[in-house]
Amino acid sequence: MGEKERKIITIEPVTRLEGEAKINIILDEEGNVKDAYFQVMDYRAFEVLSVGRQAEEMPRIANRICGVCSWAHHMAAVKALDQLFGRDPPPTAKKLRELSYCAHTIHSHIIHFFLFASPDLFLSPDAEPSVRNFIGLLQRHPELTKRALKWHTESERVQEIIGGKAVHPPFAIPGGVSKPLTEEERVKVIEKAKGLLDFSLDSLSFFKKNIIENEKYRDLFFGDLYRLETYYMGLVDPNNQINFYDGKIRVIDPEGHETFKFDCSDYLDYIAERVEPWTYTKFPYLKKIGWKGLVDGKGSGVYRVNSLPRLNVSKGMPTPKAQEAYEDFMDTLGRPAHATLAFHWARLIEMIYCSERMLELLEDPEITSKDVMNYTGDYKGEGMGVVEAPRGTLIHHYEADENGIITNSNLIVPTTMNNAAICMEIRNSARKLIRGGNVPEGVLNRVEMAFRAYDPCLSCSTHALPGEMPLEVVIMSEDGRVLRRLRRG
Amino acid sequence: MSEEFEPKIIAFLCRWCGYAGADMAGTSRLKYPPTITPIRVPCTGRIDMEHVLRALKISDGVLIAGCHTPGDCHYVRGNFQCFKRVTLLKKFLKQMGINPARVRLEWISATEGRKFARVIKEFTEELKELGPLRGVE
Amino acid sequence: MENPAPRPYSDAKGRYGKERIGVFVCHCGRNIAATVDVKKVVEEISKHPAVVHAEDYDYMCSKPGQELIERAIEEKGLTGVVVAACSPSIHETTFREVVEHAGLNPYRCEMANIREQCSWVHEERDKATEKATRLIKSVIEKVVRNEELEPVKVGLHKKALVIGGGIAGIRAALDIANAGFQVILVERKPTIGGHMAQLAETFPTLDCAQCILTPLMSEVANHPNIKLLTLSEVIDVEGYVGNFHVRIKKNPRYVDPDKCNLCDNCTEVCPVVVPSEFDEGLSLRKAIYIPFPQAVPSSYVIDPDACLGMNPIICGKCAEPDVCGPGAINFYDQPEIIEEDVGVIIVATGYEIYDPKKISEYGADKYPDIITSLQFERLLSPNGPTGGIPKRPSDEKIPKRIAFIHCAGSRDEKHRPYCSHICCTYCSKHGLLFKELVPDAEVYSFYIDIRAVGKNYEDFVKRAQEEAGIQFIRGKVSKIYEEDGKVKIFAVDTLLNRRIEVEVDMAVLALPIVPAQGIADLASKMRIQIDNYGFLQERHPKLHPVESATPGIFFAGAAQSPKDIQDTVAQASAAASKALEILTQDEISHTPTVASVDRDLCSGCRLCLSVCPYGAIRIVDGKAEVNEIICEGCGACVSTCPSGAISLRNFTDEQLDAMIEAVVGGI
Amino acid sequence: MRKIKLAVDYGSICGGCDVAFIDAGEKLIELANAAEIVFWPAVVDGKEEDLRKTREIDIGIFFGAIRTERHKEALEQLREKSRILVAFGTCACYGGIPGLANSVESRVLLKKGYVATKSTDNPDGKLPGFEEFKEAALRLPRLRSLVSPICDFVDVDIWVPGCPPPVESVNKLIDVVKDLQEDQVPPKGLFIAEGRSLCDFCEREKPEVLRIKRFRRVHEGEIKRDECFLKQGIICLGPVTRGGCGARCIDANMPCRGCFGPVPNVEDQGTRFLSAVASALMAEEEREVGEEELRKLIDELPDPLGLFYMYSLAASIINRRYLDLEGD
Repeated sequence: MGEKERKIITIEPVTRLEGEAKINIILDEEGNVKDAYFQVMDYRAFEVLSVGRQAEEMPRIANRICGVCSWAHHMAAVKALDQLFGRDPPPTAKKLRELSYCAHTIHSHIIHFFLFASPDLFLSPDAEPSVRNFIGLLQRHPELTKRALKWHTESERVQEIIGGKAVHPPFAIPGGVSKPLTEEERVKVIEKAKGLLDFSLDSLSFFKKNIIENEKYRDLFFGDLYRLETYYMGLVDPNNQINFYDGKIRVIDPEGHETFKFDCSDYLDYIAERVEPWTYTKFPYLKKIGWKGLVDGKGSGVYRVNSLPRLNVSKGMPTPKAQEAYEDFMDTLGRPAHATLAFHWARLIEMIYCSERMLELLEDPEITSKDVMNYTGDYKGEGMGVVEAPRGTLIHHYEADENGIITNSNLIVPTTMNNAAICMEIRNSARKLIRGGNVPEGVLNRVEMAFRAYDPCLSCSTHALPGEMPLEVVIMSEDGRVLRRLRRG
Repeated sequence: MSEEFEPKIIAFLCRWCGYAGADMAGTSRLKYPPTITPIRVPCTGRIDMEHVLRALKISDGVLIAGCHTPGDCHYVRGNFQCFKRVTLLKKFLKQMGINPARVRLEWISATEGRKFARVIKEFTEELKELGPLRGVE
Repeated sequence: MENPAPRPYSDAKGRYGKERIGVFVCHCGRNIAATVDVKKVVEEISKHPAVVHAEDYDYMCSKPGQELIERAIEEKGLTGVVVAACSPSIHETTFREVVEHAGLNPYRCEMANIREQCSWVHEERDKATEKATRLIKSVIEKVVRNEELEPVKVGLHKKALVIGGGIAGIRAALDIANAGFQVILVERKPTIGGHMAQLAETFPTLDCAQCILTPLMSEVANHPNIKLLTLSEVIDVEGYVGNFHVRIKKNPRYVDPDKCNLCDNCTEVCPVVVPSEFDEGLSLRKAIYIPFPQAVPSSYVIDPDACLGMNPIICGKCAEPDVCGPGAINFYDQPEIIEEDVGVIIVATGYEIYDPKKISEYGADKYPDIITSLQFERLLSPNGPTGGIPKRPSDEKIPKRIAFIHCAGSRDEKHRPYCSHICCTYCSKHGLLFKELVPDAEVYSFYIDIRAVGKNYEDFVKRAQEEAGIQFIRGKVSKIYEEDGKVKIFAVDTLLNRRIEVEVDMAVLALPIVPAQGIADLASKMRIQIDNYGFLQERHPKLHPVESATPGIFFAGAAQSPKDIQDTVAQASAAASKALEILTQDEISHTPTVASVDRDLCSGCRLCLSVCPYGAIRIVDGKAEVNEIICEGCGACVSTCPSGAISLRNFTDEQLDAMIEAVVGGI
Repeated sequence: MRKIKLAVDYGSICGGCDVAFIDAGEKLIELANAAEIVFWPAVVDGKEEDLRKTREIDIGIFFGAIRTERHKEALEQLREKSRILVAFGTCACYGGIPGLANSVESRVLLKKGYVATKSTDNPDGKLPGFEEFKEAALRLPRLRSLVSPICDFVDVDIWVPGCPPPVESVNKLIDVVKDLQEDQVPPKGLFIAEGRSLCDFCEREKPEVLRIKRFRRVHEGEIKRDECFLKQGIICLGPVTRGGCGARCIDANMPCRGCFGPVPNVEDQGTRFLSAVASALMAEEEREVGEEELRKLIDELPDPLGLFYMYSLAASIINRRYLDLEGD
C-alpha cells in the first residue's frame, strides 16, 4: 500500500454488550471494505493474579472475572478444585450447584435478550439511537419490559436464596457447598421457578410473533448477512443432550457430524489459543484442525460456542416443553443452524429448559438433605473444570503446591472462543453493508448487531469490560490525519 | 550507586528496653552511623503494622527494638504481640517484592548498649547492600 | 496517595491551628554542642510553622535554664514546650514540673533526646545537627497533638485482705494491722500457723519453730485491727485496686470459740478416731479435736466428715451438758457468706508437699518406714506423736541407720523439674538433730547437688558433714523398698561412678514443694496468672517481684515459689509495704495516658480482651470499655483493634503517623 | 420537575455493577423517570459524543478500577463534567480484586497471560499493548503499571462500596438522584454503607474473649453456623470491614473477605487486620508456646496478601510491586 491513502473507519466502542471494544474497518481507495478489526481493549490478568492464592478461595476470586456470568466462573472454578483436592461432592451438593446454576443462566439470558438485544429486535435496528434502548422498549412494550425486569429480579432472588449472593456468590467450596437448602427455601424457589417457566414460554411466543413471523426480519434470520459455517462446541450429557453443569465436550463440523467428544481434562489436546498483538483477546481454535486465520468452513479450526452451537451439538432437549421448542427451531432453520441471529431464539429455548430443569431438581427429595460437604479425598494438586456458561463452554484449569497454593492457572472463556467468529462476522457484514465509503448510522448499528448476537462478554475474555466511545466513522490517512468524519446522532 | 547511598532507618524503640539500650549506647559513647532516627513508644506491642508500612514507605528500613522474650516485657506480653505481627507482616512484604530484612525486630535490653550500636551498624550495612527501596511507578 | 476512609490524621497533617510552641535547645556544656551545631538547630527550628519561640542555653536543667522556659511561657503565651536535651528518662519530670509551675499542663511538654541518641553517638557534625532538627520536629508533632491531662483519681477502701494464715500471711497481716489498717485474714484450716507450726527446730539457727511462731499467732488473735476468719475460703473477687469486693465462705466450726474452755472432756467421750493431719497421720485424733494446744483461735472444732453427731440420733455425747459445761457445741452451726470491701489483697496460700503416691518407686505409699520429711519433723518435735523421740512407725524402734533422700521428685523431669530450694538445708538439719538424739546412728544423705543458698547455710551444711559425720553420697536414688524390717536403697554414686546398695532402718524423702491445691481456681477468680508449675506469676521477676499483674494484688511466701522461712517473712513484709503504699493514700492516683474506646466505632469483636495483660477491658452492653485505673497504657489493645475504635491518650495513631513523617523530614 | 442528567462510565470492570443496577428491577423505572441517561454503555445507545457535548452532568457514576490509560481519561472526563461523582463498586472505591495484580509487574502480567499460559500458541511472543501499527487506530491502550482506585486521581463525592453493591445501596443511590430533583445535595464524602463494622451486625454468637488457637481454611472442616468465624480460627474480615452488605456471605456460612472496604477510622484494611489477627493468635499463652512454635502457627496462613487484601490491595499503603525480590 505504501504511499496509497488507506482509509479506516473506527467504531469505538460498541454499545449494549459487556466489554471494552472497538472496531476498525479499513477501506480501500474506492471506499469498499478491505479489512476489519475487532479489538478488545482491556486485560485484567486473572491467570496471573490467581497465582499465590489459597486454592479454596478461587471460586470467590475467579467469579469476579465477570459479573454477568459470575456463577459460571464460580462453578468452573469449584469443579476444577473438586478435582484438585480429589473430592467428590455429595449428590445433594451437585444438585444444589446445578439448581442455582440454572437460575443463573436464566438471569443472564434475560439481561442479554431484553437489555441488549430486544431494542434491535423489537424497536428495529434503524430506530433513533436515543430511544433504541430498554427505556425506549419500556415505552413501546411496557407490559413485556416490566415483566422482564420483574423476572430478572426474581431469578436474582433465587440465586440469593440458594447461594447467599446473586452476583459473585460465596456458595461453592471444594467438596461441596457452604449451606444446605431448607424446606421453606425450597417452597419459595418452586414458586419462582414456575413463574420463570411461564415467563420464558411467553417470551418465546412474543419473539416468534414479532420476529419470525415478521417479513422485515426474515432475511436477517435466513439470509446470509449474518451467517458463518463453522465447527460448533458444547457440553452434553450421556444422551448427547444439553447440560449446563456437567458432561463431555462435543464438537460437530459444519455439516453436523460429530468430530470430537472429549473429557475436559483433555482440553489441551483439542484447544489452542492464538495471540494477535492488536487485541487483548486471544483466538482459540481446534488444535487438531489447525489455525488457518480468520476463515470459516471445514478446513479452518475456527469454532463457535454459545446458545445456537449448544442446540446444534445436542440431539434435542431433556425436558418436554424445551424439546417442543427445539424441534420447531430446527424445523425452521435446519440443522446445524448457521444463522447467527438465531442465537437470540436459542436463548429463549434454553430459558425454558433451565426453568423445567429447576423444577425437576426441586422435586427431588434429596435436594434438602443436610449432607452438602465432603471434606475427605486424596489431594491431586491439579484440576480442570468445565461448565456451559450462558455464553458457551468455559474451562478453568488450576495447579497448586502441597500447601494448596495456586502455582499455575489457565482460563478459556466462551467469548474468547467466539473471538475469531466475531471478527469474521464483522468483516463480512461490513463488506456487505458498506459501499463507496458511504456509511449511514443505521448501517453501523447493523455491524454492531453482528456480534451483539454473540452476547460477547468481554469482561470474561480479557477479564475486563467495555468503556464507551462515540460510534463514529473516521476516514483517515495512514499518518492518522482525519479526512472525513461521519458521526452518529 | 550503593557507595554513596545512605540508608534512612526509622526506629521504634520501646521506652523500657530498646530506648534505654540506645541511651546506654550513648552514655558509653559508642559510635554508630546517623542513619537511624528513633521514635519512642511505650511498648513494642503498641506498634500497629500500619505504622511500620507507613515508615517503610518513606525510608529504606525499619527497626523495632523491645524487651527480650519471654520474660522481660514491662507489660507482660507486648513483645510477643509485636513478634507475631512482624512475623506475619514479613510474609506479606515478601509477596509484594520487598525484602523482609528491611524490617528488623531486635530484643535489646536497657544494658545492651553495645548490642544496640552493633545492630545499627549491621543494619546500615545490610541496607546499603540492598540499596534504596524502589517500587514500580 | 489519597485514601478513601476519612481519617483525622489527614486533616490534622501540617495544620497547627492556634498552637504556639517553644523549643529550648540545651548545649549540655560541650556534651551536645560539641557535635550538634546548636545555633543552627535553633535557626532551622524557628522556621517551623508551629514554633513561635526557639532558644538555646548551656544547661537547660539548671535554675536559670528553667527560668528561661518559664519566662518564655509567660511572655510568649506558649501552648506547648519541647526541650531538646538529654534522655527523657533523666529530665522529663523536671521539665514537666517547670511548665506546670508556669501554668501549662505538664503533658504539653515533651523532650527530644539529642544527647544520648544523637550527639554522643555521632561524629559528623552536619549530619548530627540535621538529625537533631528532625528529632525535634517529630517531637513537635507529638506535642501539638497532646491533650491536657489530669491524673485519674478514685477513692479506696482502707482495708486489706490476706489469704492464708501461715507465717507469710501472719507476718503480712501484722505489718498492715500495726500500721493502723484493718485486715481480714482468711484461713482455710481450723487454725492459723500453717506448716511452720508442725516444724521442730528451724535452720540454720536451730531455734524451735513453735517458740517463734506462737507469739505471733496470739498477737493476731488479739490484734484489734485483724479480723480472723478460719475455716474460710474466698469464693469470689470483683472490682479493681482500691475497690475489691470479696465474698468469703465461712464454714461451721460447730464449737463456739468464745464458750469453749479447752477442758478436753469432749474428746474423751467422742467415739470416732481418725488420723491427725497435724501429725501427718502419725497419730490419731477424735472427730472433735483441737489441732494442737496453741491453736488460734484457741478452740476445739468438729470434723463434720468424721463426726456422727451430724445426725444427733446416732451420737451427740460431746454436747451433753455434763460433758460440755459451757454448752459450746452446736451441731446446727451453718456456713455463712461474708462480704467485704478491701483496697488490696495479699495472697499467701503457701505450699503442700508432693503426693508420695506419685513416686511409687520410692515406696513411701507402701512401706511404713519410708516417710516424708514433714512426718520426720513431727517425729523430732517435742509435742509430736513420739514426744520428740524418733521411733520408726513400723515397730516403734529407734532406727540406728537412717537415710535422707534429697530431690525425691524435685529436679526430675518425670515429677517436678524445678529445685524445691529448702530440702538440702532441712535434710542437713534433720541429720544434725537426729545425731544429737541418737549419737551412735549412721546417717546417709543422698543428694544430686548441695544447694545451700542463704545466709550461713553453707556453714550449716558443713557442720552436718563434719561435726555430725553424716555421709553425703552424691547420687540419684533409683529405687527404695522395705523387706523384712530393712529399707533397701539402690543408687548410683556419681562421684565414684559405681552402683551402690544401702540398707537402713528408715528412709526420709525430701518431696517436692508444690503450690497449695485450689490455687489455680483462686487465681482465675482474681484474674492473676500462674506459671507452668502452678505457682503464682509475678508481674515482673525483677521490677515487681511481689506484685501480680493485677494492680493491688500482692504475693507472699511459697505460693509464688518454694521459699524458706527467712525469705517468706521478708517477702511478707515487702508485700505488706506495697499494700501500705496504696492504703496510706486518700485516693488512688493513676497516670491518665491510658486507652479509651470510641463506642460508636467499637464492634464488640472481643479481640482486645485477648491482648490486655491486666484484664482492664470489659464488655459493657456489647462494646469494649477500659477501666482507667487498671489500664497501664501499654497500647497493645490499640494496635489490635481492627475497627480503630481504641486510642491511647497522647499516643494516638495520628500522633505516631505525624511523628513518622517528621522523622524523615516529611513535615 | 427537571430531569437529572446522569452518566455512567467505566474503568476496568466485570459487569457486576451493571447487573447490580439492573437487579433494582422496578426501581430502575423510577430512575428512568427521574433522570435523563446521557450515557451508560451497557444500557443505552447514547454516545460519548453526547457526553462530550453535554457541558454539565448532575451526577456521574464510575464503575471499575483504573487499569489502562484510557480508563484514566474516561474518569477525568467524567469528573470534569459531573457536579457529583460517585465511586460505585469496590473496584472504583478500593481497586477490588483486579488490584491483586499489583503484586506483579505489568510486563510480567502480559508475558504470563499471553505467552506462558498452557493453551497459548504465541510463537514470536508478541505482547498486546506493546506493538506499534501503521494505523494509529490499531494501537491498544497501554496497561498502567498499577491498578488504582479512582480516588488516586480525582475527588470523590459519594462512595458506594460492595462487590457488587447490594440492591439496598442501589436503591439508596437512586433516591439520592431523586432528591437532586429538589436540589437536595448529599453531604460530600457520603458513604452509602454503614459507619460501623460488619462484625457489629453479625448475628453469630460472640465469644467471651476472642483468642485464636490455630488458623483454619474454609475447606478444612465443618464450619459452625452460629459461632464467630474467627473463634473457629477462620479468617473473617468482619471486624475491619464496613457493614451495609446485608451480611449475605456470612448468612451463607462463608467468612467475610472485606469487599466493603475498611471501617471509617482505618486506612489500610489488610495490615490493620493482619495486626489484629496476629495479636489474637495463642493470646495469653505466648510465653509458654515460644517464638518458634508461634512462627510455625503463623506459617499456617500461606497467603496473607490474598486473604487480608483480597479487595483493597490497590488502596493499601504498600500498593505496588517492589523490586527487591525477583518477581515469581
